[in-house]
Amino acid sequence: MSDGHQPPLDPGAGDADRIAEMKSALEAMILVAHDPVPPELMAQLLEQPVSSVERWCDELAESYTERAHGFELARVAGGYRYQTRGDLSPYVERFVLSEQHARLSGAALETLAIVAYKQPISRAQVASIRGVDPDGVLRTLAARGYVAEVGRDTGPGQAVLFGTTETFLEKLGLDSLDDLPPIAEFIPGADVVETLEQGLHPAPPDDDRRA
Amino acid sequence: MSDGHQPPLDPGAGDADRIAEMKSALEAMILVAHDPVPPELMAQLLEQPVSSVERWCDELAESYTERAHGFELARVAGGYRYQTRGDLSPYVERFVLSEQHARLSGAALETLAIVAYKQPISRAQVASIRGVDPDGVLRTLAARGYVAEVGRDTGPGQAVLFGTTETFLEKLGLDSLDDLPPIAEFIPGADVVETLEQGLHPAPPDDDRRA
Amino acid sequence: MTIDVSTEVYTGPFDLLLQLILSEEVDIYEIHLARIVDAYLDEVERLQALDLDVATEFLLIAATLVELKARRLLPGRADVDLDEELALWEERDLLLARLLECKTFKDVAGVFAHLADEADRSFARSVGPDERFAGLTPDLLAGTSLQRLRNAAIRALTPRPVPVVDLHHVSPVRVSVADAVVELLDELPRAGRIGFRRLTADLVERLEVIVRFLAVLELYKQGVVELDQPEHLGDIEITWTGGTDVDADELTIDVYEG
Repeated sequence: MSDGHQPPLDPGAGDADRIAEMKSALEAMILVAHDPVPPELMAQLLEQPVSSVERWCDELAESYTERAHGFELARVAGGYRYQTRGDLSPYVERFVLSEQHARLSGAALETLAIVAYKQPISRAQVASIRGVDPDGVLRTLAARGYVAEVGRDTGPGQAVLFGTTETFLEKLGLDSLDDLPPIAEFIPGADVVETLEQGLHPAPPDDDRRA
Repeated sequence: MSDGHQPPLDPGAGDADRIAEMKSALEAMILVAHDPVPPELMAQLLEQPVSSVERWCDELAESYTERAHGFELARVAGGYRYQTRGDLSPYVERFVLSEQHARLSGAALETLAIVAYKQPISRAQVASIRGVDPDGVLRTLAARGYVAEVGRDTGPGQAVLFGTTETFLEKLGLDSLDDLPPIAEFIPGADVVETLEQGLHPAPPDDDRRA
Repeated sequence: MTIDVSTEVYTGPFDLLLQLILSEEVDIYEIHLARIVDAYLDEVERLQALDLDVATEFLLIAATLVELKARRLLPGRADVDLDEELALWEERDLLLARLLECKTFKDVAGVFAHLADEADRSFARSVGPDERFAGLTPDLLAGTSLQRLRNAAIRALTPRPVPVVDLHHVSPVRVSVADAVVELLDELPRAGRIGFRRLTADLVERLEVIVRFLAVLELYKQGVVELDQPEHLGDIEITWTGGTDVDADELTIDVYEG
């Protein structure tokens, strides 16, 4: 977690170095994000003006095109994301069709699992468990027919509540939700997790031990 | 859909163009993958020798490093994947909250080490090396997906045998089990053996103490 | 010699024995076996539930140790049965081999931790194809087993540890009352009379101020300063009364553990 941390910007670095670091940070953030990343968010995290972030992204996008990489940096739905170059679609299609990749991403599967075990559940509750905005993923799952709106919260705001569908049960070969494998015994309490975390300060490997 | 289609390889293109296209196809396929992509699969899809695919991937990886991109092409768990450059982790962590890395306990690491080097191995065999019942630890490791049942002992009782998984390789950033440091390096040196031997010597360290 | 195993994460009798022989660098025969047993029993108690496997494992080790020790205490070997002697050596070699194996994997575990820490700094892309390719795979759940769904649920629902900043590398502020006394013995005779607030005006850490306060009380106890606090919660006036030649070494300063 970086809250509180300062990003590792070398204060003595020259402007060119600083810009190079900012650009590689942008590349890294966009690479792992599941949804297009708004420039405003990146600007905030890097403590840089939005206009600079946009300029750097454009420069990156240009350099990819110039060097004929297989990926491009596209501005989609208000954010930046990596996507494959249009003319390479035939290769990508072959690849996607190759069986092992016809499945949900880890993030999507985790969201689906949360909905399955905690339904009915609101978007905000999913977000608080996963720690990230589940909007895009929930949309995908709904488009596939694995989850659906099952009601409205009675509280203020009347948030939409999600649950799994018949399709979900069918695809997993389940008769009913009662057939989901139990998980409670595998989930440690927060105190255990914390103790583990603290007890586990692995000593750096020490070369003379191996002598 | 590409079934039946030929990938759009320009038959008149020179060798350099052809290689450039292959390389960008590799980039595109790895970009959309959920898991590390085995070079064998890409070789098959591109109808190229595996050795060429591996060479091209290595060249791509090198060029990313040379240009100090924020991402790198790493060979992990038998395949290639895009990952962020290690030193950029403070920027990236914001986006990957959901897969925050959990640290392993000392006991878990020791058990994992035993399973990694001695697989396939039964619970009883792990117990005899660690001197404690490894049941809880093995369950945790299995729940995290680092170890899995890989078979049954042929002897009486048909004990479950455990081995490490691809997730384990990814957790340690290894391409294959062959990349584990040779166990011989860790066998305690003569000094340790001597200390232990002296500690366990049935006769006094020197004879005149008995006098 | 004290054997303190309770400060270590105890993960079994081998660990304990290894620790005793290696880190303490002792000859196992020069310490009382009873102490190892006591330490062990304490651990078992701490673990709440007695694990029979652990207990018997330790008994086996303890028995071997007792026998080895008894053998060493025997005055001579002329009367020793050769078979028994051989069996004992065999036991010992077995124990030695197991300790070595245990140590080997302990060291490997350290390397694993290092590898995992390195690998944890990089984050893999696992975004998957964008929506242009979504139509190709009508059923994304086809390749998903219940096991995979269950594991995803466990991953997602396991509470995340609250991140803490690791302060291992930061050395704590170490201020001792004795050091503060030495400083005051230099400063107070020159000042003659000074308010506590002024005396501590240049200190940043609250702990340093407290230590100074304790030092002043020490000096009061030793009779070399007078204290006066005219107002409730007001500044404390410190007046040096000790003359010119007070040496810190001559004062007996209480040591505060902190």
